[in-house]
Amino acid sequence: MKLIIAIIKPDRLEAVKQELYKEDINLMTVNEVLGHGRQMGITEVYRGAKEMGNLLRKIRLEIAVNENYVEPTISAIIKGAQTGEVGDGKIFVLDLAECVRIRTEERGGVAIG
Amino acid sequence: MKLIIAIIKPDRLEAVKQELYKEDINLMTVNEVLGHGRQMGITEVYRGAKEMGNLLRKIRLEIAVNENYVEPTISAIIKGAQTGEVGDGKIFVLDLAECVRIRTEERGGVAIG
Amino acid sequence: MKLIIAIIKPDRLEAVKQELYKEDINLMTVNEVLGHGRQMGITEVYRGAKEMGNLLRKIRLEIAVNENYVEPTISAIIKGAQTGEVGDGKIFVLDLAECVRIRTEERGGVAIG
Amino acid sequence: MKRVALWAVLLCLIGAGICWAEEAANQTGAVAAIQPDGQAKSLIDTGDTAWMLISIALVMLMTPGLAFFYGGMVRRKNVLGVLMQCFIVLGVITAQWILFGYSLSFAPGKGFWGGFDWLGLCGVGAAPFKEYAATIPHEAFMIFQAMFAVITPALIIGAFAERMKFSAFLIFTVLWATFVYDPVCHWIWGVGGWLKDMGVLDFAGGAVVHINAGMAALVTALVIGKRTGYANKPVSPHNLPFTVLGTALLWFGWFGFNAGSALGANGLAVHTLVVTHTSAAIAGITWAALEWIFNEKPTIFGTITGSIAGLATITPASGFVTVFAAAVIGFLASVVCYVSVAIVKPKLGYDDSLDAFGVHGVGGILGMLATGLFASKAVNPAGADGLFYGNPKQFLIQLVGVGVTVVYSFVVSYIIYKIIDVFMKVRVPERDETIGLDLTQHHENAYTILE
Amino acid sequence: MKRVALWAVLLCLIGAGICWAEEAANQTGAVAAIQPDGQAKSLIDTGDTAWMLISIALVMLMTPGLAFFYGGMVRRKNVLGVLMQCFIVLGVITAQWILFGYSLSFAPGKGFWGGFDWLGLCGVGAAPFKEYAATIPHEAFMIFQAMFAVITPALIIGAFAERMKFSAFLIFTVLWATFVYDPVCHWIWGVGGWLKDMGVLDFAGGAVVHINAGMAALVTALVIGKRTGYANKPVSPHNLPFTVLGTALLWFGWFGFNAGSALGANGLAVHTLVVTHTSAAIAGITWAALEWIFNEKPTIFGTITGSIAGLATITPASGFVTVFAAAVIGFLASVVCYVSVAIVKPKLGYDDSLDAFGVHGVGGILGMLATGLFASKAVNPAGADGLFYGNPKQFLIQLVGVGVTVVYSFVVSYIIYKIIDVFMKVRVPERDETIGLDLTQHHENAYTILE
Amino acid sequence: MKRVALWAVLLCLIGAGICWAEEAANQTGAVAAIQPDGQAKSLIDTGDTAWMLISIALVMLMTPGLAFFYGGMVRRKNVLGVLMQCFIVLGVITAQWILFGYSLSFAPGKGFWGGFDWLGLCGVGAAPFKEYAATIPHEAFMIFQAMFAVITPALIIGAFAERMKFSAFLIFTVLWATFVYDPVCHWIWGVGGWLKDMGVLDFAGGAVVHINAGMAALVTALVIGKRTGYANKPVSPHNLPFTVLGTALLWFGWFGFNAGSALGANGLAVHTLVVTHTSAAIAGITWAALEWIFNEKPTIFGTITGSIAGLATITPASGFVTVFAAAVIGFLASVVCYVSVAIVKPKLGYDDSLDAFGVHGVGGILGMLATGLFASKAVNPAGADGLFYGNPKQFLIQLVGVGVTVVYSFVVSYIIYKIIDVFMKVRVPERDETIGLDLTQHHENAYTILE
Ligand SMILES: Nc1ncnc2c1ncn2[C@@H]1O[C@H](COP(=O)(O)OP(=O)(O)O)[C@@H](O)[C@H]1O
Ligand SMILES: Nc1ncnc2c1ncn2[C@@H]1O[C@H](COP(=O)(O)OP(=O)(O)O)[C@@H](O)[C@H]1O
Ligand SMILES: Nc1ncnc2c1ncn2[C@@H]1O[C@H](COP(=O)(O)OP(=O)(O)O)[C@@H](O)[C@H]1O
Repeated sequence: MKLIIAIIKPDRLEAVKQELYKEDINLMTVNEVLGHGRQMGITEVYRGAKEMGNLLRKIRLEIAVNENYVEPTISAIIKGAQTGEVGDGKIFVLDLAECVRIRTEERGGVAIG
Repeated sequence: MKLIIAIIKPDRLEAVKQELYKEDINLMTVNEVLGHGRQMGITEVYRGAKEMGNLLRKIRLEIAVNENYVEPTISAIIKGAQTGEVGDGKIFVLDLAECVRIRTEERGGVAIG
Repeated sequence: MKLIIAIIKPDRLEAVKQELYKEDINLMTVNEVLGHGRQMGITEVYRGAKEMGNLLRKIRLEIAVNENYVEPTISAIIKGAQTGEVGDGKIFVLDLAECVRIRTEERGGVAIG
Repeated sequence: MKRVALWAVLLCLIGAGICWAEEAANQTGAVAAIQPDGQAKSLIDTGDTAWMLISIALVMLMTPGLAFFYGGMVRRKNVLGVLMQCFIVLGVITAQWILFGYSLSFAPGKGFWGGFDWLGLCGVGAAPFKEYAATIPHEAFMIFQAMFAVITPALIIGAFAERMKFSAFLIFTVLWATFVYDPVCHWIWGVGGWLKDMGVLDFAGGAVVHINAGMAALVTALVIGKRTGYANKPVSPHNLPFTVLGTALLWFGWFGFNAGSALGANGLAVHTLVVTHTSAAIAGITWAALEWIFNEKPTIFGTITGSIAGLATITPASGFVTVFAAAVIGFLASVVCYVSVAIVKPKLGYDDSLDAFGVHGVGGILGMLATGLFASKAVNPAGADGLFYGNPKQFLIQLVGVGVTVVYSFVVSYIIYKIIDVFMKVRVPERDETIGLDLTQHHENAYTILE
Repeated sequence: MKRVALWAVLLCLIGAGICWAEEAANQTGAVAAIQPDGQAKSLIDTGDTAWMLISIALVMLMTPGLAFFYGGMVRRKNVLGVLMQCFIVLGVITAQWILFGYSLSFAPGKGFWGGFDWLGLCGVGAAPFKEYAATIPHEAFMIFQAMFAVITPALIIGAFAERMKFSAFLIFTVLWATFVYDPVCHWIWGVGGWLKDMGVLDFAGGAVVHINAGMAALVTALVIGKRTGYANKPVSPHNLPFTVLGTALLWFGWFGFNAGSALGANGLAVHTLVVTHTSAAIAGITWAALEWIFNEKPTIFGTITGSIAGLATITPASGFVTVFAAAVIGFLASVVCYVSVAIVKPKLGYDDSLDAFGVHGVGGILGMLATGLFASKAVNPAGADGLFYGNPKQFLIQLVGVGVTVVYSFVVSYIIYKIIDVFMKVRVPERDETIGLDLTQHHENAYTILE
Repeated sequence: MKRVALWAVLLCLIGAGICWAEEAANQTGAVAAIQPDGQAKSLIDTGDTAWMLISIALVMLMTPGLAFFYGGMVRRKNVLGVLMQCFIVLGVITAQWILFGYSLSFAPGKGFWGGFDWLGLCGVGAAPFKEYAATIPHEAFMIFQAMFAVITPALIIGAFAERMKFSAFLIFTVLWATFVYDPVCHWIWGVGGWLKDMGVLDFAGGAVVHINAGMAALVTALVIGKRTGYANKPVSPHNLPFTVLGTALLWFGWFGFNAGSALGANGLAVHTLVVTHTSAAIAGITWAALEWIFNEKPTIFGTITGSIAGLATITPASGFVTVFAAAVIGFLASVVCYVSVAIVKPKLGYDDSLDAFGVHGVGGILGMLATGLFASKAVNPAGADGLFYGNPKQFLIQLVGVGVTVVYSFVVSYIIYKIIDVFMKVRVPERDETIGLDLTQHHENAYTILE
């Protein structure tokens, strides 16, 4: 089992979700984060005080999947999130030691989906 | 050492915290996330435009523990969060390679608690 | 590759960022979380109803790095975040199985930076 | 429930139509009603009318003000529920008032309600109705009072916030307005009202508005039961700045509420405004001081709660007492309401979510009694002297006024609640409560999280 | 664009200066203009003036109210863009109005615009100008109308929200005010206006304000194109409580807008207020009922949309119809606007982001026609009887008024848009739209995320 | 500190009681004071009174408006601290004003303060006090001025926001009101005030309100020191829409502030309103233009800052100048305040957190001097001609007025601060500043994060 973390641009969320659905990946956890990457921030100015805002809004997805779903998930995310511009984001894959469905107390691969 | 990530329903947070305290687990990091799971969302309507809101508010807990605390933590979370209905959430367990307490610079199992 | 998660005090974020820049670590993902630790919360009172607010605002950093950057990252975070008082936070290090840059589809260590 | 709502609206229109059709037939009424010249004009004072026009607007603004006052206090998932209840009251009670509420409340008559002469506003036009206000159009008095009729049921919302079904709320509100507000309003303010004839003093609505709503709040809080999970943990306000904003709008509007009740731009209106402002100010700092003593720190939530308590409490007294008395009343308002909200409520353990009873009910009772103590003919010759000015009888009269309103509102509110509960559960199912009223009752979210 | 803005301001000052210099030269004008005694004083009624003063303030507040009404509906990344557009309109159109807008609109004259006599407010002082308002200072009428001139272009913002370049917006607004608002305003309200002379009734701006802005909204929405990603997913309002707050301020301010248009504190003003409030209330509950029937649940967003529709629709009729008619108009307003917003718009597929056309344009047309049906001399002898009072001609006159405004605003707004689009793309680049107008157009963020 | 607060309140009540007891004894005073008939009535104009009533309400609303204007600018953790300071000022200064502030400021007298005749409002009733306002109740003038006395110390909050101890703030405010506001107010506005007798013109509070508060702001900002971490990074406003909302309420209220200072619903009030609105509008677009030139993009934060600068600057001149002059003053207001806020402040490096000095202090000075240039008897015969109308002396008089206020407020504010600092540190400990004032000073959170 793997835990896939993806940081994407906010406006790509809808597209990523659609691509994931196509691969039959429906379960995920989403939140808003601020990303500091290669992408240039936009200067903010408050009463003349300039600030180089280097933290940009991003969306963070967390998706736990069984091994055979890892590559489909990665390529679905890429398909939905890629614009070719700096700031498209990253995908991180971690080993998932265990997974438990709280409702049924099932464990392992069967609990993931 | 393990890093336990739990996605639970917002209204179960209080109960989960109480169960964790009973097991002497007091340290955790919490944030709000949106979850996409088997649970049906509730339709939202804005000036007649319907939207199947499939992202539901959830709470995400992150708890780093030593091995011997893993099972007590899992069962405490289940005890507090289980309602038996769809949407109760998941627990993910990851291997934790290292842990550092910033204040003392202690490392490993001793830094976790 | 490792994924480093750090929980720090909100007002230390700026300092931590500066220390990380010095070590040439520029990429990170940040969000706000609530932390439950050894630090005492501050009582809140609403129309006479007291509540021991035990969840304190913290900042969570997520930084993916190659092995040789792990120690520099940890010590930069410590340098920026340490005040010596309870509540300074923790650093968690996880093994990172894979990393993908969405824009270029590069993988592994090269995708991380 | 669904289609009922629309049919109700349509029926109202038809009902109203009949009245106006008649009117149109003999024409004259309408002409006299609105045309601003001839005899009607000579009676109307433009200065008084200008002040009433703006007072009407100010009191209208209080209902949205209340919506934010309450809305900021609930959890994020229920804020739209509160805003919706306040706005739908603004709509529904305006309709009720125009169709029959005004007539039931204010048409001269000695019965349970006022007469039926003014159904559909027949005969309510530009000519002043002297018994109520001699220098402004009758329509101005009517619509000014409409705003009172709107905000009163809206006050009750605080008691059952976060757990009442919207459809049940709607029915409760209309029945309550008709069977509680309208009669009590008639008794105390209407020509021919028995409490009015007995001499009960209630300048701007201590009994009619605050006790009335406060008792209904107590009943509903008791009957509907506590919010799920209430016992374990107090509910923190999701957006205190909104509550502060609501307070600002309420305070602002209250100048129209109280000083507007002088029904003219005269010395009494000015004095009422001064008295109102003084009570609010003193009550605010008193509550802050109490918190400082008993809870270590003064809070903004406490300060504004105190101000609202001061405003509610001074309401019945505002046209009858001196500035000094207002300061005392403001001080007492905070002390008594503080005890009721922070000490008595937790002890008794009922869940008056946003303290609609604890602030408005308690404040209203205190204010009505204080009127019996501090009222002075030197301030308002049209009023009476109170106990402290040598007239203990007035205090007894006020006691009667309070007693009647307390008992009547309590009992009838209870009956209305129970009847509705027979036909449809008034409380939302627990699952809906957990998810929140915004999504389950209205299919909306107040705030987006992503984007 | 950059320095142009500053130069424009400077130029304006110089232009204005010339006028005042002249004025100063022969002195008298200025004296008569402001000095509150002598003959001028005797004509001024303090009560009427008090009501106008506050009405001016109320209508001013509507533009910020609109800013919140619209601002709450857009995505978080665009809220400042909307607030900025509303506030800059407040600044720019005030300047335009003082310099030449008022003269173009209201100086007596039979041409395309009014005369040029009042450029730079020359001759507009404390003495009443009887043709417009006999009992208040001319300056009061001027600044009251300034607030109308401000909010009208601000209404259009809803159509192209979230995607128009700020500089293009600014130019569009000034040109639109000058070439659409000012002439139409003159035709319908100005001494010598041909539609006025023809007998078109528009009490407080159904055609001048709502149709005018609504048609411009339709055009711009069509020409600028849909928001990126609009097709896939409706955009949820980022902060509905702000939208509710905006509604509250709009409703409050609308009392000044409509009842202030009586230009005095008289029976007509009171009646207008009653009529306005009734329409808003009925329209709010009607929209809620429609949602309940067709979408399972009533929403606060729908209820307030209904109220705004009711307010916009009653505007032209408010000084001419009975309360009963107002209830009917409010009901129709919600039914018709509901259809236009929830059924027609999605079918036709244009992206009028915040329904500026669907609510204001449609409501304005409906209201103007309803005036032709329900107007009654019994209500306002200075008006006319409508179709239902035996005068079908008035309905035809109203049709002409509507038709002229619809066509003129549509065509000229289109031309203005297209001309600007030649010199600079009116729409922001897609990248800016994706990031949001706040950051790209104004270098600001509405809310902090951390800290 | 804790119990002191409550005792203070109690003491006040007793003090006040004595006065009213006396009053009650000889009765007559009170009767004449409030009864709206007999001779008193004949003097009172209902139109003027109506306008004063609403002006009072409008100016009251400015303090909450300011709370949101400032509250939106601070960090999330300090917003309640700001709201609390504003609301507690509303409470405490109202009490101070009624007890002795009004008498110190306005009771006729030639000394440091006014006389003591009006302590506890003795003798302040419904009969007009001709020297101040001949056609409205004396109580109306008193409470109108109370609102000025409230907002002035509230303005200072902007300077030391995010770091002052609440208890120290409270003591500072009361002392400052008594030893700075009350005397300066008397000198410039009170019967017998020496600056008034010298001929200083300050229509609605350029010196009394804005310079006074602005200088105190500068002192406190200098003495309390910069916010921790200020050097590294500007602080972004946590909720700009709140700041915009505050601006809207301030602008709205300012119509009462300035036009209400005409103390009647006359041509001068209308002209003052026009002038005020013009200055705000021009100043807003000027600031936007400056930003466009020097910072690439205009911002909403800049636009509203400009408008507030325009409002503050026109305040002393508003009843004395032409509309053209108002446009020039608005333009200069933004240019000068822009330089002071965006260029001078960072250079000098003091931390006037929310630019209370940079906008109000600087604007007030500019406005007072501009009055000496642009004032014209043609506009207001009760005023004087300025330099540009051939009377250079008036400019010198204004210079004296400015100089005296600047020096006096600066010095005495410094002394008050230092004295308090001896007894208790005025600044919160660094740990509290880091956590935020909401939690440490008030034990509250503005917003919930979960739920
Ligand atoms: N090494 C990293 N650790 C944590 N987050 C990262 C890392 N690299 C990128 N990110 C996240 O991904 C986002 C996009 O990265 P960026 O470098 O701007 O784009 P790209 O991948 O196109 O070069 C960043 O804003 C940040 O949130
Ligand atoms: N595979 C997964 N990856 C990431 N998050 C998940 C996954 N499965 C479930 N979740 C999270 O858990 C929440 C509850 O899951 P759901 O399927 O609704 O409930 P249940 O576990 O009772 O079937 C989801 O809303 C989502 O946030
Ligand atoms: N075992 C843990 N699991 C998850 N989060 C933790 C853990 N220990 C600490 N944290 C996070 O770190 C923050 C600081 O920890 P705390 O114990 O207060 O400080 P210190 O590290 O100085 O003892 C906590 O608020 C919490 O968010």
